[in-house]
Amino acid sequence: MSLARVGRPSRAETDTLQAPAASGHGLVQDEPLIFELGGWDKTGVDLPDETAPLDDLKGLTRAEALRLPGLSEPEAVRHYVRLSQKNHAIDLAIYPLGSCTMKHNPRLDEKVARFAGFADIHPLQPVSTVQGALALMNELACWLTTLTGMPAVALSPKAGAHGELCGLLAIRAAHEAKGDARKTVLVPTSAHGTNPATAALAGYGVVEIGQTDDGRVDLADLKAKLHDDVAAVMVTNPNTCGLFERDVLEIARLTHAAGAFFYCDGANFNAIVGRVRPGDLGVDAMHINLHKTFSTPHGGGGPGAGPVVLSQALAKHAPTPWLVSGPEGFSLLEHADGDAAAALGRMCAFHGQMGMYVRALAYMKSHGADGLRQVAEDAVLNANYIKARLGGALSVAYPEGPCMHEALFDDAWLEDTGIATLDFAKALIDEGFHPMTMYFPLVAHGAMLIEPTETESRRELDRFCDAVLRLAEAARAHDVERFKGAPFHAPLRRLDETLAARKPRLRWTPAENSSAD
Amino acid sequence: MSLARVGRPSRAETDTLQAPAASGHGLVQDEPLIFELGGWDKTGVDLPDETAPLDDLKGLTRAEALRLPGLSEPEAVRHYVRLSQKNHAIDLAIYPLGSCTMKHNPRLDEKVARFAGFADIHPLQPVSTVQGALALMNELACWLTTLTGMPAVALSPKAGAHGELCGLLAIRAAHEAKGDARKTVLVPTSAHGTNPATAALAGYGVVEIGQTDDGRVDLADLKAKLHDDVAAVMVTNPNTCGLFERDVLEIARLTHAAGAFFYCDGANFNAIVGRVRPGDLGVDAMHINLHKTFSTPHGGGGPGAGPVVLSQALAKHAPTPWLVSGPEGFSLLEHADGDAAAALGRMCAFHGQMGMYVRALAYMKSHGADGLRQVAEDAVLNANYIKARLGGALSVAYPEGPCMHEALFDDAWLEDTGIATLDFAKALIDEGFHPMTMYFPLVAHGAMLIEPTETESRRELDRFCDAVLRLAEAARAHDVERFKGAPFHAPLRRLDETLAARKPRLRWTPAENSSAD
Amino acid sequence: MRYLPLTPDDRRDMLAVIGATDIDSLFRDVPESARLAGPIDLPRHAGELEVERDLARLAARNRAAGAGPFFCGAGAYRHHVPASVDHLIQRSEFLTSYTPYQPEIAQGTLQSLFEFQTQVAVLTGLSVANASMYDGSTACAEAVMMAARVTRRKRAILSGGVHPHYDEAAHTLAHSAGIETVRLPAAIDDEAAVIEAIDADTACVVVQTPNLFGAVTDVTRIAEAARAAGALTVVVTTEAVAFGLLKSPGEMGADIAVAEGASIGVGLNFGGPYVGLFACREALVRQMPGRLAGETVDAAGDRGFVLTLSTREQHIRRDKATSNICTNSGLCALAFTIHLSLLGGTGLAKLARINHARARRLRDALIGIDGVEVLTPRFFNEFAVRLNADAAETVEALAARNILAGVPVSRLDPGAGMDDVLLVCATETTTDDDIAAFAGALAEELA
Amino acid sequence: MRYLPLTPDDRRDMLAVIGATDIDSLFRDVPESARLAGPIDLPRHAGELEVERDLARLAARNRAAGAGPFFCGAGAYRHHVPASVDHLIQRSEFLTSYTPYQPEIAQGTLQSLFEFQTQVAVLTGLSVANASMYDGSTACAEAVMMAARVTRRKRAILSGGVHPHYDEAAHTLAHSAGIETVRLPAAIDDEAAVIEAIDADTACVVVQTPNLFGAVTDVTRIAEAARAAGALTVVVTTEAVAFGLLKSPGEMGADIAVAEGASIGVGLNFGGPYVGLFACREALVRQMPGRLAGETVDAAGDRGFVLTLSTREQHIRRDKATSNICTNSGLCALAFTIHLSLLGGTGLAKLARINHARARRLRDALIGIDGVEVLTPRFFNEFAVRLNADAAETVEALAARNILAGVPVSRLDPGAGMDDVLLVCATETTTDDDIAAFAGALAEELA
Ligand SMILES: Cc1ncc(COP(=O)(O)O)c(C=O)c1O
Ligand SMILES: Cc1ncc(COP(=O)(O)O)c(C=O)c1O
Repeated sequence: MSLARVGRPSRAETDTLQAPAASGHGLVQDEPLIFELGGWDKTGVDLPDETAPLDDLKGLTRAEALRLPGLSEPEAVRHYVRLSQKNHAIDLAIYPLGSCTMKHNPRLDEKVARFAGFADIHPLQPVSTVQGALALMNELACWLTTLTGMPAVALSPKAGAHGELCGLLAIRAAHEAKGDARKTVLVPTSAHGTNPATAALAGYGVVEIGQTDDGRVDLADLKAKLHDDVAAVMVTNPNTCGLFERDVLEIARLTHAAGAFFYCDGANFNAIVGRVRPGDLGVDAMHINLHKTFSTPHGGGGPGAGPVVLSQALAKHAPTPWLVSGPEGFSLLEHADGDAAAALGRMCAFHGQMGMYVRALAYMKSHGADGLRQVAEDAVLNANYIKARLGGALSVAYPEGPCMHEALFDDAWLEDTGIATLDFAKALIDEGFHPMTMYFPLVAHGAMLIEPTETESRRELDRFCDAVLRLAEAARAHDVERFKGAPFHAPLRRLDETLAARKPRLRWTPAENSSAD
Repeated sequence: MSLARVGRPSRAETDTLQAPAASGHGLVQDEPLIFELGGWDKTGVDLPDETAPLDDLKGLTRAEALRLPGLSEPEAVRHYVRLSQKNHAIDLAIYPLGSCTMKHNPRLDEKVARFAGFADIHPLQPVSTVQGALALMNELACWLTTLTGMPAVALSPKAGAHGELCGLLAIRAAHEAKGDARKTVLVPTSAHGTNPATAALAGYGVVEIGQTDDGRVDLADLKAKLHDDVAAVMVTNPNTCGLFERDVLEIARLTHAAGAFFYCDGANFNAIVGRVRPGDLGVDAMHINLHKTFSTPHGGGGPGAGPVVLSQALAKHAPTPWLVSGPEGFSLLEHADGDAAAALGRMCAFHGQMGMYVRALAYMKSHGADGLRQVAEDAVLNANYIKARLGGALSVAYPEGPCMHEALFDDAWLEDTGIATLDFAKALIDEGFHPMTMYFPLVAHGAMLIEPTETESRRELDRFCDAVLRLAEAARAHDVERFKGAPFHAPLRRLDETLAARKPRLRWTPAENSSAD
Repeated sequence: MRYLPLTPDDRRDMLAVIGATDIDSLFRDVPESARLAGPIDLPRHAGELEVERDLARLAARNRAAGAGPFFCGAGAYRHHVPASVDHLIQRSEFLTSYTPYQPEIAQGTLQSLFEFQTQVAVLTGLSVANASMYDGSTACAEAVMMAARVTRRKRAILSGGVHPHYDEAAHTLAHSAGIETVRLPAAIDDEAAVIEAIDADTACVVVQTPNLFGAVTDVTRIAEAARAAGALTVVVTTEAVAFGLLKSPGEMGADIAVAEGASIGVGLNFGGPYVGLFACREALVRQMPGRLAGETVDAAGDRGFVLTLSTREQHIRRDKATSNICTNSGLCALAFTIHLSLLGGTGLAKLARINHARARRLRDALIGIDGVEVLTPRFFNEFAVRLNADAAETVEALAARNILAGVPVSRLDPGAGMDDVLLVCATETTTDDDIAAFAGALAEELA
Repeated sequence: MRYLPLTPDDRRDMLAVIGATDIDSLFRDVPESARLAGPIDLPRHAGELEVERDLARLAARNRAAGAGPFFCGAGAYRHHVPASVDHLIQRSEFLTSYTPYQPEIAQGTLQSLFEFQTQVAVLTGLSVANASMYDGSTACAEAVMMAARVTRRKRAILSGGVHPHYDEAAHTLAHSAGIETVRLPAAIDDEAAVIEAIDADTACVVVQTPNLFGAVTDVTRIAEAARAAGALTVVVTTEAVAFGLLKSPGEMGADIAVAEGASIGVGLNFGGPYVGLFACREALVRQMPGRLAGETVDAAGDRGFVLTLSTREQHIRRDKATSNICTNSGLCALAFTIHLSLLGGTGLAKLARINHARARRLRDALIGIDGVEVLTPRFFNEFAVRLNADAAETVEALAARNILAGVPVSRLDPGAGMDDVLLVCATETTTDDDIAAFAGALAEELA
């Protein structure tokens, strides 16, 4: 493997007629970058020949033509269809990433989100012309507050982490309103990386809370660290070990007693939706990843949406815009004055992720209260089933008691095999499966975190468990090659991530330039 | 390979929990039949609980429950997404089937065909409520007659073969109207199978016309066979050797002189659209495969549409419905009386393939007269380019002069290699390409017929030609195994078609039964 | 032009490779008199935005079925199709693939056709089904031709309950092959007349259930009479959802069952594309028209599917083929199969009962109106009513009130003397509000 | 329920495998007081048909932009997106995949992100771009934070031409981290004031072009002044189509460029989801927020792509990360990339010129109306006009006539004292008829 190959297509590409072109085999096509397809003067969009003089813009226009390739429509379609086939997807098989809630994405939701009445409206049209959109937001808010048992919700955060930020900023605003400038947020070791990152972004110092042997917040440690500089305690519940925080009421009580607020990371709400209301647990703020629990598609990394439900104490600090209902219909308070004078500010331009609201509402209405409760039950049932089927062969991190929506294993069982969690996971690819989450949460050594979700059939769970068990047998039989070299059957072999980081190539550059480095 | 495996999944499938389930590797999933997924009591459609007594239908209802499996939506989506990935498609790579005109299918056309105003209207709504649909049909008719230079068009035929039938029935009606019951249709040897089949279906005897050494209709043979029992001469132009019938005007003259009609198979209209009007060639009837020239998607075997343009002499025999325009807008003559008294009857229920009309019209409007002319030019250019690039290595069936939209090779060049056309074609699959049409037309020995269409880029043509040339070299080097065993890299190895025909299994049956045979 | 990848440079270079001076030289085989010098007199190319706007304007001039109360049936039925169906059939690999001639890289299409064939066979209660026909009417016409081939007889008897378009399509096709089709007078129930008409020259009887008037018919006695006379029985169904509730053609003794499948997965589409279902007894399979997917194994012994028994077909047998059909209705068959795989037997049965329940509610709402007489005693989701007025005029009057009230028989069969008869239909998409609006408006119109 | 594959039998059998008596026992860690006995008081499950109808009713209560003349911009622009873009992003493999943590089976997403990063870098004229932010406003806020990290200074100066929502989002985020944001008074051109405001504590200046008032600004002099003071220059663009015509931020000396990318590939969506573009000079890359796709090789030496430099990110660096962003706007980035791959540089340049031409036509139509004064001298596709009336009221009056006339400045910045100023915009979707209808109605309203 020579470094010199980086920056050029893996097979020779030239412009001369007779040179061997990149190809493929069977149904798999090799596919160069768009910049290597030769479309420097092409376009795949027909536009009218219409220009005006540019006299108004003298000195303000580009000096040189934009060097971006274009492709005719057939070429562009083929390029992206070919690329797409190199992806795993929930529509292909189980996507057992822990803490990610990769569940089925109904196509009904895609369809309704594309109604012109939702997709083709402008955020700053007169509110009189978007009453249906505001009614939809109101209905979504009603579902979210009812399901969580909380009095208010801020819809606008654009993802889970943005929701965390919104929650912490509301907490900050509440403290500040009382003239109480606290500086610390407590976060358990097992927390998702966004929790400490958000706390830091919101200007707080982060102090970690320890964990008990059974995978929960260590109450003693919490008590020890809770003092009057603590603005908030951030706990994920169910937590990232897939366990319900049994002492959640006590955590809330202690937190409130210390004058702090209880932030709950609701990324794992799927495990309890319809069965437990966070409002009954003493939560002050909780974000909900609509792209997890309420199934808006992950899209290879977003967009998502992260509405935050808020307790009475925090509600008045919700960011603008506020949706208010009056005799003439719905309207928006878009500025932090009047009724919204205590608002923490604005999380983003406009009103948040409308496209996600439509999908999430369609999903909720489809399930209804009964279906959502079943969601939680089936999600938990599926996770416990996986834990039961794999428990004998792998080592369960916290074997005692049931798990919630995900099952956590560590790498104790791999000891002496010479095989690491990473190798095991990559070998799963060769069996036709996407690996589980690895090395997270940090509290379990060589963690493997498996979240099946409720939309996996028993047949698929068995297929998956069978594959894991087959591999576990091979691992015990010291069939090391099968693991170290894996994957062998994916579109690419194992990728060199170290090289990528050591010598970052973050954009395509013309070959002339690349030969220079 | 034991016959006993037929009828059962290729890997064991059982219902017990621990048995190894079917799996896959990398991104490829094995996928059983829907009947093997265990959904006998499931459904993926939520319907209200609402029934009425069945007293009215006593004795008329099913005795037993319908034994059809259902799947939850996640399972069904996954099943068909997995299956889809086992297909080649024009969106993946060139689809060089000769005489099939596999070109890019614009997604705009799919979008507009789904407008509720087209997709959600009933064929028997009052015509006052479907004026837009009738206007669209009228506009399509206008484009088709203008492009072909013919006075009339019957839109309703549902595919090319149905259009052929419509044309021959119009010819029959015209003869019968003159009391002239002719019994024979002349068809060249190189004709597509639908031509003789249609003639027979229309009640005619079929007589073959020979072909000259340069791949055209043998005028002498035509003259010899043209007598007063000949109802029609059916010629494909450009023909299935990819050649333009140079003597087309003479063919038309002779045909008319014999009192017969000149039917032109217009499946290959793509080669000449915008550059040549069949009406200028003396044609009396010609079907147009909207799913070829005008790009409505083939969909794995339809639906298509086969409108037939008709000369003045045949126009009055066009099948119902007739679209007529009057002061109050458009209306339909749906019965063979009044103005439509001479109509040949009705080809099908309702008004034909509306969904295809919308797509084809969107395609035509997008190209315009200038774009369509360019279509023909690029289609012909691409075919000649392939012929030029491959001509040296393969044997061109009719080397003299340019070809039109497709290039025909025979298997002379494979002599002594021990490799047949079929083997060569299957080996192409391993190179990432779909084979060309094989063994058609019958006039070329071991024919390989390649139609690239105008929507292939030069890059893709080169990729394809490079692969063919690589293989040709391997064939000359007697690398027989590579061919006889091919394909090796497809989802399945070569399939046993003989077995399928000898012992037809045309539906799934439960394992209990299948073990009986 | 956005769909054309070649650049002017490509064209120039490629001509050079070919050794041609210009593009015209490649067209030199075209007689000079027929070579057009420039573009034809039609509009020039247009961008997506313009084309989409243009077609949107046309679409807006149609009253979509979903835009108000809607009661049309008569061979085309409005049902809800799950969004996932339309999504899946638009996948490139299904939408933009050809007839699966290369089975090694077409298992997606082939396996789903095999599933389709099995589903159709189960629905119709017959042993084998093909991979689809254009639509129900052409399937019916082909069934008549097939019966004539099987029996070597030249006369088909069609019940007066057969959809007139089906009759005309069968007549048009059969006529030229010298096969006579005899349609009995339009009638809600003509079992006796059909049995009466069967004789030793009869190739087949064609009976529809539910028929044009919505009447559900037990074909058993007709099939027995036909069998006794050496004739085949062809059962036609235009509303495939009815298979969820009613006796199957096979159960009633049919030799061939044909149906319009558009109710499942496809949609109204102003009449097309649709999908014809075609099933028959096993013994007749070699006389069947159309493509067949069959099971086999590959070189490694793994199960796979191929197109088979193609010696029946035009591309092999040419003028001796069982039909000239080539392109059929593959993608609609796929939509049918996906929708039915979602429904399952349970779901289809439930859907059928809902349809029946709504049609009963419609009947109950109309039956009390002065000037309305319900004619069809036993129906599935559609029935005929006699009005005290011209049905076509009534339909026009209601259309002006944004109610699409059904199909007047006179539109399909002007000679039937049924100008006052209207066919009305209700499905799961029909709401109680729709029914109330219709009944109210109809009562006013007829008053 | 149609989305839940488990059957009652499955549930029973699986509980047995687990060794649990019932489902409740799996929830035993939940405090008893918080266990709900039955479903929450919300509607029960509903079929697709009902849900679709329900949402269609809500959608129908909004005036779609395409349903009549439309001139709104102010940070969200209506452009035509080719149908193939929406088709491709709906492919299962893109739509239903996760963040590409397993690169061997995520090359589709990773390669397209690498293409996206390259396109954004070229458009902005900077060396590197990340794999997307939530939207333009949050990208802008992150740019301010990044500038503070890079310069270790705590004050950002925002031009009065910056979109007020962007200012507020930046202020909200920066405030809690102790970073001050100073927005200059709303102004069409405040180059001098910006330069004036820069001092030794300035972490960055934030300048928007085209700015809120549509004014195209050459940032060069500001960037020079900032550089001289050791501050960074952040250039904001809310209308990405402008990159096709105007000088790039990099060309003008920007250190960081952020933009709203929704104009390309995404659509209006009532404000979200959108896609934030974020690019900077190479030297700053390790302070950049967000994901980065990078090139590498696999074990066989073949080129491939991975997420890289993740030591900047929350999942590795936790409270030391450059940002807390995790889920970003991947699918919108893909839509952006596909649309831009279709357009190419040539197409985007042409599109930009058409936008400019239409906006000029709009100006020419409005300029002659009594009571209208055009305020923005040099604009791209949007400009400000002063009316002889309250702009918000005028907009309401025109909305009642089915014309969406633009955005009143008072809606965004009520304190600016610009109640009579209206922002109007034209794009390639604006027709001459639209413009004539608007001009005619506006003249009547103002008369
Ligand atoms: C537990 C937890 N918290 C927070 C987040 C962040 O959510 P988002 O990615 O939507 O910003 C995630 C997402 O992976 C998570 O799993
Ligand atoms: C030359 C020719 N004629 C006729 C046909 C039949 O057309 P269709 O398949 O639309 O019935 C074809 C289709 O393959 C063809 O290639």
